[in-house]
Amino acid sequence: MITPDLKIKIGSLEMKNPVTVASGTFGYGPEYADYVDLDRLGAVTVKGICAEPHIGNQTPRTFETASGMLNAIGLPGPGAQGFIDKYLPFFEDYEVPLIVNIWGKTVEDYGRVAEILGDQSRISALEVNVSCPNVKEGGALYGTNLDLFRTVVEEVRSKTAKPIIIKLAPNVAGIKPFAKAAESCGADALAVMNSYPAMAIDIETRRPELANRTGGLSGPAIKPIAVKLVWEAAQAVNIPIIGMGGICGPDDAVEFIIAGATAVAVGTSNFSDPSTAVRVIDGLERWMADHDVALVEELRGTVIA
Amino acid sequence: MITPDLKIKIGSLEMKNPVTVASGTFGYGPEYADYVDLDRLGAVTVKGICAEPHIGNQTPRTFETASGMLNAIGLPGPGAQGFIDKYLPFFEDYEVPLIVNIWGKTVEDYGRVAEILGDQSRISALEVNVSCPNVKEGGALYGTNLDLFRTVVEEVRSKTAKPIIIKLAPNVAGIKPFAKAAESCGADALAVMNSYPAMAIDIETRRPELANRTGGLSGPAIKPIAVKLVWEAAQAVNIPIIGMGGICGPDDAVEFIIAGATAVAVGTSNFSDPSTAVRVIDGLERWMADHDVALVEELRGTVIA
Amino acid sequence: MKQENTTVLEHRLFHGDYRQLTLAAPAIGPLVKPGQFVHLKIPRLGEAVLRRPFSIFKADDQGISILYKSIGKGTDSMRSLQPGEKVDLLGPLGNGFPPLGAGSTVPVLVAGGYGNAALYLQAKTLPVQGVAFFGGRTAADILCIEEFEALGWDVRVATDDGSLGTRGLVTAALNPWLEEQRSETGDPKSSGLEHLEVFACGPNAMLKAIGDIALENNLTAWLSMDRNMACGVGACLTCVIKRKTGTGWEWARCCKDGPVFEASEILWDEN
Amino acid sequence: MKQENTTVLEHRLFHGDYRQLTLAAPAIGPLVKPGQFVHLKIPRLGEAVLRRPFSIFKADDQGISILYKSIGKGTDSMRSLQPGEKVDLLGPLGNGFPPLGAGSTVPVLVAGGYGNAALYLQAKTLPVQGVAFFGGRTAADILCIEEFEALGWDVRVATDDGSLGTRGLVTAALNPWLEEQRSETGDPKSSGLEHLEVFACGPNAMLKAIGDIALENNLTAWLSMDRNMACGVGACLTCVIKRKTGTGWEWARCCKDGPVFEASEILWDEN
Ligand SMILES: Cc1cc2nc3c(=O)[nH]c(=O)nc-3n(C[C@H](O)[C@H](O)[C@H](O)COP(=O)(O)OP(=O)(O)OC[C@H]3O[C@@H](n4cnc5c(N)ncnc54)[C@H](O)[C@@H]3O)c2cc1C
Ligand SMILES: Cc1cc2nc3c(=O)[nH]c(=O)nc-3n(C[C@H](O)[C@H](O)[C@H](O)COP(=O)(O)OP(=O)(O)OC[C@H]3O[C@@H](n4cnc5c(N)ncnc54)[C@H](O)[C@@H]3O)c2cc1C
Ligand SMILES: Cc1cc2nc3c(=O)[nH]c(=O)nc-3n(C[C@H](O)[C@H](O)[C@H](O)COP(=O)(O)O)c2cc1C
Ligand SMILES: Cc1cc2nc3c(=O)[nH]c(=O)nc-3n(C[C@H](O)[C@H](O)[C@H](O)COP(=O)(O)O)c2cc1C
Ligand code: FES
Ligand code: FES
Repeated sequence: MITPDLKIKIGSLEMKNPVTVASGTFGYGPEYADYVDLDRLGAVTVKGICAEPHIGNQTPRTFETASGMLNAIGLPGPGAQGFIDKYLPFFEDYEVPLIVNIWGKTVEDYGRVAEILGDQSRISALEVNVSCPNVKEGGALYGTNLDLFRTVVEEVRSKTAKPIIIKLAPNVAGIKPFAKAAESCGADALAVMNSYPAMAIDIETRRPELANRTGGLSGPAIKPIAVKLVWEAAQAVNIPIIGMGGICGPDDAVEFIIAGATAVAVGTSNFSDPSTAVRVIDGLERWMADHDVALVEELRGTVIA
Repeated sequence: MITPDLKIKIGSLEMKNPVTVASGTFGYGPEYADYVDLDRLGAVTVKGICAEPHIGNQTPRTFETASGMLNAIGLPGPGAQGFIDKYLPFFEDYEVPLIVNIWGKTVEDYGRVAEILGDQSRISALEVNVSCPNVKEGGALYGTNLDLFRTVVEEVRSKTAKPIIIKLAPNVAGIKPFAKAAESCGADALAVMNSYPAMAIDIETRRPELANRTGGLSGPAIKPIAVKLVWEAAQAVNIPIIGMGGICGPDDAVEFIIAGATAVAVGTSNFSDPSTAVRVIDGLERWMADHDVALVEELRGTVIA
Repeated sequence: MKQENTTVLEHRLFHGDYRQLTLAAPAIGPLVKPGQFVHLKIPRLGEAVLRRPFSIFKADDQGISILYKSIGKGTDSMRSLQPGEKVDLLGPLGNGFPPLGAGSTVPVLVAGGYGNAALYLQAKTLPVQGVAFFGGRTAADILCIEEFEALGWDVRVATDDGSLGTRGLVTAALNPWLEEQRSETGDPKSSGLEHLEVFACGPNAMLKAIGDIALENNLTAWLSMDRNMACGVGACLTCVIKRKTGTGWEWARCCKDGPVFEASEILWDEN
Repeated sequence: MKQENTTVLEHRLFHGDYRQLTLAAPAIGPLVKPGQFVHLKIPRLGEAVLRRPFSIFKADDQGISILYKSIGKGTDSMRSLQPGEKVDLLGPLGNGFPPLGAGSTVPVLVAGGYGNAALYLQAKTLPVQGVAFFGGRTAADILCIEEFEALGWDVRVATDDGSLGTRGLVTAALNPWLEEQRSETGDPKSSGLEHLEVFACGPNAMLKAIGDIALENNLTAWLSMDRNMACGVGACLTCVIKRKTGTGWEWARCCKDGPVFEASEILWDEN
């Protein structure tokens, strides 16, 4: 029986395995360190950061739904410099590659945060959230309008030499044009998918369950949507794709990779089981061994469709 | 305590309660007649019919997912005349209003089926499926391209005086333009939402779980997406909306109505519990009584958001 | 066909990996015909939107029982069912097996896996007892031998590993027996086996093999087909197979038009 | 803080609608400090993606126990837990209650609902026993009176329906007692109650009322806040409340920075 090699590359970023965590579900790094050996992960992806500190949404911010949850956290955060001061030192004790998810209210914002964080050697890559479904000042807009989308990708690209991962919005008629645009504007990789715009209402109070009214649906409920979007995006581009959406175990990761993903991210499942990402890594290695798959590359996009 | 009046109107179609069944989950009428007193329903909505008989997709056609299911039935059917001959007589023994869901491969198809079925006095309304996510020859296209969408709605409108309900595609960046377009092209009502384009892959065979490769996601998993789309569409138009997506009980129906729906449809839940629609009707009446709501109208769109 | 909220009377290990679940179902029980099935809503499996179909093993005025093997999340969670718990059923569903045909004198049952359960009521109902061929991977997979023998059936077993009966597929036991049965009719168009009538339920590959044998020997063979189901009542068009027509083929629903079809009707798919 | 796959040792009706669930948790048990909680993964609730937080009632080297009331789908399905079943926990979480402050001589506990459970370990740990005020709708809602009295606490009860103790909210019992306690200090800036230190857990409205009383009388009051949680470990920013800062306010996470906050820190929201 072979011992599979799980190494993969996202642009110049080398990951010893294809498993990271989804931005916003794993805090800024320290929060899960008691439960997960961060150095086991292919990379840690932290909560979305913008140029300036941001207060985010009022509460309630999350709500549980059938096999999923809604979130409208609203991207609170310490801002680029705050992140560097408060959280970057923590990672000095670890070797795991660090991916920082960034967002902005304006194209300039995107550029500024990319520039500031791009200068940090401890940061391995930037994941650009153009698909945040719940920040009125931005997000959705950039992710669903092809022209705005291009300007943001170009702006970020022009401001950093680090690998940039463009995280696509799922709520579009077709994902391929956005995938292609990101690639042609110099993106190193794609992340598919962000949570899906949704809503729940408390029938007694007649108020939305979220202070922000709408939020993003995530978890196993959306997995079949995510798998399809990864499969379509993979047909459109040659850059790697980080697949996410409802991944709870090794089989889910294998499904995303077969659909065309080079790497995967565990999000909502961290909440029910912090050991999910490590289970996925161990399980993926076992699965590859059992199936005589030596390299993730050999599995990627092998769906017979 | 008041006894609520559940009557509602969809154009000229009067329903004694706001609950119907979702096309494709209730066959052509007879299939559930042993389990459900059809005359209890506000209306029966039957499987999609096109002008000519259609063979549909190969098998497997459905697959269960977390709190949902995928379907790619592919709209097999007897065609307009076949439906009239085979199934219309069955409804002579019932008083329940009959809504026939129609679709086409071409704009002319839509017109033809609308014309043929529009002449049938037993049929109360036509629901136009422009959002079928899994028929390669059409569907999705019409539902996600605003120009094609308009031509189809205009074509159907021009061919029948019966109420037409336009069933919108969920996989668009914004639902409001489509809702407005349908209204301005003479639609009497909207149906929101169809199942969401999705995919699942068998990791052992590496084949999609559906012969059609992709299919539509339905069930409780998508309810929060549907509630949001109904809420948005209701803000954009003045015509009634039939809300659907994961409705399993009275509370779900109340949630959709509070979000802006005038009526609701029970789909996937018929499979796990054929009595769902009747439970929804009885439960809705009880809920309205308990909450001193005399008319569905008083509840509609009362979300405080 | 009824929807009934039944109560678990007994739940026990039956044989090998199979469990027997006995349900108090006074509404459904009395209606059952051989070869029909129930569509069972799995309790405590909140994330599952679909029921699961199970052939009716035994039935009386009080209720029914099924034999099942746990192969996935639904059947796994069924294992924890306790007496007294509620289980929602739709049933009896499908049109089951027909009575023995006019020209037929010797009924032949061929079964694998839960097929043995699916054929039990037919074995009990048929006017004459013939020969029952049971196939499986190993001895533990062969269900209900005693039950069928008690009904007066001549039970012949084949197992892949030879741990019981003939080594090999069920056809390894069936074929030689068929040769013994072949009578010289003089009629060149006759196979000499027309006095036999086959009733079969089991894995798809087995049914296909039986179907081929039936066609070669122009035997009447009734095959109970297993297809994934959603509604179970004919509404969703999930469970369709291709049924031959004069001109070509049409879709037939296993849940409603089947699950039992005559071998010559079936157009076998590649997949 | 650990993730531990614990085993149900005992599960019984405790008092009123409350059940006690005792879990073998040798890893978590020894780490528990008063006022901390565990984040519990509900077994057999496949459609739930989130855990549920529960205050730790009792803890020792072998494990922990919690008291819970079934108010929704998660706590409903917990009711079927059997001894021997596995329950996955994260814990102990949060920073719990601090020890009695230097200047304080009389600890005062104020609790409602599961708050009584949340305060038990604190009551047990405090160097001096003071007065415990318990509030609830009716007698059946008042938990652990015996337990607290056994620890030497003077328990005062208030129920909305007067079925036990003073009729009214817990403040109806607390306020008159506070007046008795007020000592003449001569210092105009003093409320004469600074020797008291309050530890409270219960419904939001109760905590708000206690917080207001504390501010008026510049008492130190530690309030354990209940907010919906997702991660339970500080990662998702779901459970935030507004904490006063020199300039204004900042978000503080109940799960990680709390659940216990000092009354003067909290900026109460309208909603
Ligand atoms: C007419 C008929 C009669 C049957 N009788 C029996 C019986 O008596 N005893 C027995 O053990 N099994 C029987 N089966 C098979 C049984 O329905 C499946 O084993 C069961 O559905 C598996 O469910 P699961 O959740 O454990 O497996 P999973 O693989 O978790 O099921 C996932 C999905 O696939 C569907 N599915 C999976 N396998 C099948 C299958 N073979 N047929 C239909 N749907 C399937 C399930 O309904 C569900 O939607 C019968 C099937 C049919 C069609
Ligand atoms: C720090 C803390 C300690 C707690 N200690 C106890 C205790 O000792 N005993 C006890 O009975 N209850 C306690 N609770 C409340 C308990 O967590 C809720 O009763 C429980 O989450 C309800 O879950 P459910 O699925 O039954 O209700 P549902 O309403 O079905 O839950 C649906 C969703 O809302 C969330 N939710 C609902 N109510 C609450 C709530 N009050 N707090 C947090 N999340 C909520 C659930 O996590 C879930 O995501 C505590 C809450 C917190 C925050
Ligand atoms: C609580 C929460 C917070 C999130 N915050 C962010 C974020 O800050 N930036 C971002 O790009 N995506 C964010 N997401 C989306 C996730 O990164 C991920 O794309 C989505 O949840 C789908 O994956 P999952 O189903 O595994 O959770 C968040 C998701 C959740 C549940
Ligand atoms: C098996 C199946 C078949 C369907 N067939 C049709 C159809 O023929 N025409 C149509 O407009 N929608 C069809 N739909 C979509 C449903 O009508 C409904 O819009 C969708 O399933 C969401 O509702 P639900 O979550 O309650 O099922 C079908 C759905 C399912 C599950
Ligand atoms: S399972 Fe729905 S038609 Fe057979
Ligand atoms: S629950 Fe996630 S931060 Fe508190």
